[in-house]
Amino acid sequence: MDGILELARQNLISPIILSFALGFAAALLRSDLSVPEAAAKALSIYLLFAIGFKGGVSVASHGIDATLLASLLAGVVLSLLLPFAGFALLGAMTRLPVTDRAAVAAHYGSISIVTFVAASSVLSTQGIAAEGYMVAVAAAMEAPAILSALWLVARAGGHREIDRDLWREILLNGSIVLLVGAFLIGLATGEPGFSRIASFIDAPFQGVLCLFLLDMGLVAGRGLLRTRAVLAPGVLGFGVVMPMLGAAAGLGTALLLGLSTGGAMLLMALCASASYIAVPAAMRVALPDANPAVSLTLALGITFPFNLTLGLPIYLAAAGWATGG
Amino acid sequence: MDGILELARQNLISPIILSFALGFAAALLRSDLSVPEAAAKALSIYLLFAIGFKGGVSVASHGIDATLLASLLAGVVLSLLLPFAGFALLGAMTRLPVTDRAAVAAHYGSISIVTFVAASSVLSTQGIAAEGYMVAVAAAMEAPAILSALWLVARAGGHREIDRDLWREILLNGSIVLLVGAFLIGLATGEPGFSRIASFIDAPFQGVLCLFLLDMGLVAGRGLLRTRAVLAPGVLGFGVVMPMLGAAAGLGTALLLGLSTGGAMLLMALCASASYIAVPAAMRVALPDANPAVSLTLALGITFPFNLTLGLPIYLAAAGWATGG
Amino acid sequence: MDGILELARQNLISPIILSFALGFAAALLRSDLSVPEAAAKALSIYLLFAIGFKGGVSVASHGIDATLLASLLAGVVLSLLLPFAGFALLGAMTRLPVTDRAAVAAHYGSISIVTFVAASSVLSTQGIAAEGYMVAVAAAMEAPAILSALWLVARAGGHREIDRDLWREILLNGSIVLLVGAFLIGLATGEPGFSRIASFIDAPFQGVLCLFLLDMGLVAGRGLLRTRAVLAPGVLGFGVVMPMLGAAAGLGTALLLGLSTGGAMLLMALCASASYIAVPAAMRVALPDANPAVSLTLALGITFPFNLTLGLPIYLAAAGWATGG
Amino acid sequence: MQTHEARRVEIIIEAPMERRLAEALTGAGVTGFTVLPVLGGSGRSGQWSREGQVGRSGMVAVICIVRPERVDALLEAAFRVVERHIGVVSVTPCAVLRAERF
Amino acid sequence: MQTHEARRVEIIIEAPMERRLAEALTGAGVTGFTVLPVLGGSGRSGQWSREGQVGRSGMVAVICIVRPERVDALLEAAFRVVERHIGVVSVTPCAVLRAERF
Amino acid sequence: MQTHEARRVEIIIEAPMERRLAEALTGAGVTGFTVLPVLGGSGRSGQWSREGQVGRSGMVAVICIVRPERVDALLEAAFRVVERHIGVVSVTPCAVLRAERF
Ligand SMILES: Nc1ncnc2c1ncn2[C@@H]1O[C@H](COP(=O)(O)O)[C@@H](O)[C@H]1O
Ligand SMILES: Nc1ncnc2c1ncn2[C@@H]1O[C@H](COP(=O)(O)O)[C@@H](O)[C@H]1O
Ligand SMILES: Nc1ncnc2c1ncn2[C@@H]1O[C@H](COP(=O)(O)O)[C@@H](O)[C@H]1O
Ligand code: NA
Ligand code: NA
Ligand code: NA
Repeated sequence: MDGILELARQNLISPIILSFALGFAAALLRSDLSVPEAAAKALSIYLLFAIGFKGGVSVASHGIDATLLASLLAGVVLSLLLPFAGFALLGAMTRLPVTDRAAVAAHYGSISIVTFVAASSVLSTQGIAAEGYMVAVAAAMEAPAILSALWLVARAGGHREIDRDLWREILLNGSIVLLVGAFLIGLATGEPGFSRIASFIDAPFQGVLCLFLLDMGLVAGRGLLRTRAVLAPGVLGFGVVMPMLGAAAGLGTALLLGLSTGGAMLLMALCASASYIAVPAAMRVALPDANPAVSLTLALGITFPFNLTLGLPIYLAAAGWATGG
Repeated sequence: MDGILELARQNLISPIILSFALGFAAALLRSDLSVPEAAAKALSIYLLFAIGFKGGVSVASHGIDATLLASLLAGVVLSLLLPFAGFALLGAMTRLPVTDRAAVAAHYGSISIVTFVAASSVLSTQGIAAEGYMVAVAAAMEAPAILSALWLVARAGGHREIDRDLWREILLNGSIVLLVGAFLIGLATGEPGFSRIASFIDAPFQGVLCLFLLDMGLVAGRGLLRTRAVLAPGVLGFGVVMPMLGAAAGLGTALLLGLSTGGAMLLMALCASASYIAVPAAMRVALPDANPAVSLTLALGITFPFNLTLGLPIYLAAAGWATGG
Repeated sequence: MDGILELARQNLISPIILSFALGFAAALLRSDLSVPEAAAKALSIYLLFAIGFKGGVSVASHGIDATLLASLLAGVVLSLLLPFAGFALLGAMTRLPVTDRAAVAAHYGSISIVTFVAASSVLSTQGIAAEGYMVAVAAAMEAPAILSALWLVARAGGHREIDRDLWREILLNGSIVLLVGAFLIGLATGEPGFSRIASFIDAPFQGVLCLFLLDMGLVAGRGLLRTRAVLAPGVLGFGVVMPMLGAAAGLGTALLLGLSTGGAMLLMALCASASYIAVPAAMRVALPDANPAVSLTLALGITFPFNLTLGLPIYLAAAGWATGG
Repeated sequence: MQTHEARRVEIIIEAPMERRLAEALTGAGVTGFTVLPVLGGSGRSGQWSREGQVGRSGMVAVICIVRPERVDALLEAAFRVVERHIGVVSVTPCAVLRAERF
Repeated sequence: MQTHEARRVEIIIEAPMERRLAEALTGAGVTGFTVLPVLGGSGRSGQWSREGQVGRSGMVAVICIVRPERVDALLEAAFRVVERHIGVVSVTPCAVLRAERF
Repeated sequence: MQTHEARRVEIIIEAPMERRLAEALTGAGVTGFTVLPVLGGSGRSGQWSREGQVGRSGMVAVICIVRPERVDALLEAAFRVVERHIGVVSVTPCAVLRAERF
């Protein structure tokens, strides 16, 4: 317990978390501080490229682990199943209409790559290694949850057909393609490739992450301000309960797969986190009746800060305890 | 005197100054070279974050100096009083209407953070240390001048009430919040935090500054071209006299406060410089009848290049001489 | 031959080329991955500034070579003459109307600075030095081709006068001004200036290039998809034959000038490459009847990837063989 | 100058639907349209802004200038796309130069 | 298609005044509006461009589609905000789909 | 509110021609105009988008509000610039506040 608290304290005073807090506070104070859309997108391209590339390089140097394929498959299954849990939980905790519940559930089945990055950086601060292919697992978990959400809506009578365009938009979403592509580039070029661009994708990484989290803090804070009205206590509660539930599912799966402590923590972070890039756009196309403000504010305004501050230390402690790391 | 000239020469052939000159020349030649708005804003966010953070880290490691609070207070007072000097000087040197004089005076009471950054980089090239909290002084000096300008207009019969929204816009302006916030983050995380992101906020700093100054040169040059007509000789003269006057006030205050040579030079640079981010937007809201082109062109097209090229070496020499450094 | 193949293989698995391939593939798969316009422009400003600056520093430290002026002149002449070759070749290989042939020819007489950068990076990977002033030659080759194209159209009866504005737009195009300006800054500040900003313009250079090439892959791939219809086999063939022809002209000139192996390879790359920044805008103004899609897709969709993958290794091998390097 | 009667149709639609709208317009025989970026807005689903956003979020404004006789086909095509989505469609009479282009 | 008469009000206003305009519109019962970015322009106070600018400078274009009977309230609210500021307000008659939204 | 009759002229033109258009408009006595960015579009010369572009490519939309009696001079000036170029010119009747500004 002390370990968790000390870890949480260390975690909380990192420049990364404080940058998020700064953005969040600036938004709540209604400061006009803002990051231009193009800059925010450029930062996210940098982060996806860097994290994918480094994952690929790590797999290239440690060799393809026997559990790689099993982990990918497990990721897909988790992403498919977690929305059912989320949908049921929302039914119990809130009065949201079916479509909103399905849309929110899709966000939580999918993953937040920044939460993954933050988890990786907690690990590297603690000097704990993790399977490099977890990046590929992250990519594999982005899309399947969308299908579950559509199925849930269809079952409830709101039949939606997924046309070819939508399939493509879901599977070839920019963030998936960039993450997987960078992973493959890292895999192909390995250490020699990494050393050529390390002073771009590695050295400044933590600093770029600070600016990105500053922006996410701003967006999350503004989102909360704007949608206070629609967020009933049950909805807010879901934003904290669901990540814990997801993390538990992730931990169980990690034990089954035999992942390392670091890998288990990353899988927990993936399951606990909610998408705010790929899924929102897909939901606008596929479930236009769902209120986008609910999902986005929950994912970005409640669950993301929860994971960033309290969640990650808890997941690491749990992973360490369970894997005996 | 030779010292100043040698310093000025060294200063003039630095990549930073030459980048500004390149932008300025490109604009005057009517080249279509331009930096996208989003990129310019991203560069300024980087600079504010980096300079604030480094100031905070410096205070964290050197301890809170006894003169910190006195310096903050002195900064606020200088920012409040300089507009009166500027307003009077404009009355003597130009035929600008009262509202324009007040608006220009507000710009000169406030500060230019890039001038501050350029001054810091002259100091670090010369190996001269300065109080880390001068960043906080810079932040404290951004807003008060606006109040003096509104008071000057009100006294002249053009009553303006400052509504709550305007107060917030002035005090929680994005650049103030970012600078102060980054300062606090640096203060909280100290050297360990700095070492985690130094390769982002420290190593590339001078280079990023080059690109930002390239952009400022472009904007300043284009501004001058567009507003040649409104700039009478008296107005232009003000753009050079006022910074010298401000620098003198800054030097006097620095001696009273007992600042180091570096600190004195930074305070002079702050007093000598004119705002072009926070104040212009506030003036558009509060004094819509003032011609924005006059203030912006003076601040960016005359005073900024003057400070950058001749002003800074003079201020450093004077600070060295007066503090006996 | 084995040398070329090994070089080509090494070249192909570099992060740079693979990033281009990733963007290209994402576009062909119709992924929505995209780089914001402002970010792409910012990347290109960075690359132009860095490459120009480094060229200037290199000339500052190696001294101004006797062949500098001769090379600049040779570059201008090549840029003036290559469009005639291109125009004739297009007449033989395609059925494009005269205006389109002239516009395409202008693109190929001019140069692609990213191809130049990629060539430089192949050289530095192989540890081969090159004349630093080749950057200035690149700048000198950007514009003259435009004049030849206008002359070709005028001769065919479509008289176009070049007004003063157009002259300025051609000669003071942003990319030329930035490249030449940064070169002069590098020349003026030399090694001391370089060391101050090396961690910005040198260390992360290869990584930034990856992201820029990712974007170029996206733009090239989307361009190809959109203009498949207008690209007859003869037009596509031109996109491969013309660079070989240009490279041959470049090699001959390099031998006359007595350039090093590295310099010869860079001159070949310049002659072989086609503009996609400066020339397209000039052509829209001067030859509005020309279809912009043809030139841009040829330059970016065919010739650029050809040069990047096969061309550069071939040019290096040929340069090595011919200069005995 | 010689001008010709036409209609200016402005469709403010969610960015993720842009490609589908473009296809529908092309399908309805619209010869051209222009897409403008949107910074933010407000409506029954609340206020929003594009600042700092990362995903393909927000809205775009699509402008089509068409001959009067094509408006109905255009509106029907556009309506099928916006029908279940948030968005605004407006039609303004206008006059154009170079009618042969529409 | 069934369309309904409406008005398209376009307000080009300084960016620092955007929030005040939004509040005034909401206060006047306007149910929705859309904000478009502006790159630059020219007027009696000279030419300007957003290129390379760092502060909250420049202008934005705010578009409101409203029922005809709401135009007057809207214009009065807008006028109170732009009155002493630079800016342009224009009203165009238009037709809209889905009138229930306005 | 007191409004005055005017015309809203919208010119969608290639970005490299923007400066020439601005000069022509000023030459024709137009007192003001506003330039909006364009993200992409589609026309007889195919589809295009500004995403990822590096050069001064794409189009911009120039909006001028003018008094009715100035429209002809404006159109003639604009036409001389767009004549041989791709681009769209449309004119809509509108009403403006503060007529003294136009
Ligand atoms: N009356 C209107 N005029 C202009 N834009 C509107 C209007 N109503 C809605 N919009 C735009 O459409 C978006 C969604 O509207 P709504 O579906 O009402 O939430 C808003 O955020 C605005 O950008
Ligand atoms: N007649 C007009 N048509 C369109 N936009 C205008 C017009 N007049 C002014 N503007 C816009 O409003 C800004 C300020 O105008 P002004 O107050 O005349 O300087 C200009 O820079 C333009 O962006
Ligand atoms: N009917 C139209 N309505 C709106 N914009 C158009 C129209 N036709 C063309 N455009 C715009 O003008 C550009 C060039 O058109 P075009 O010359 O037909 O290729 C297109 O890409 C669109 O941005
Ligand atoms: Na999840
Ligand atoms: Na000052
Ligand atoms: Na060439």
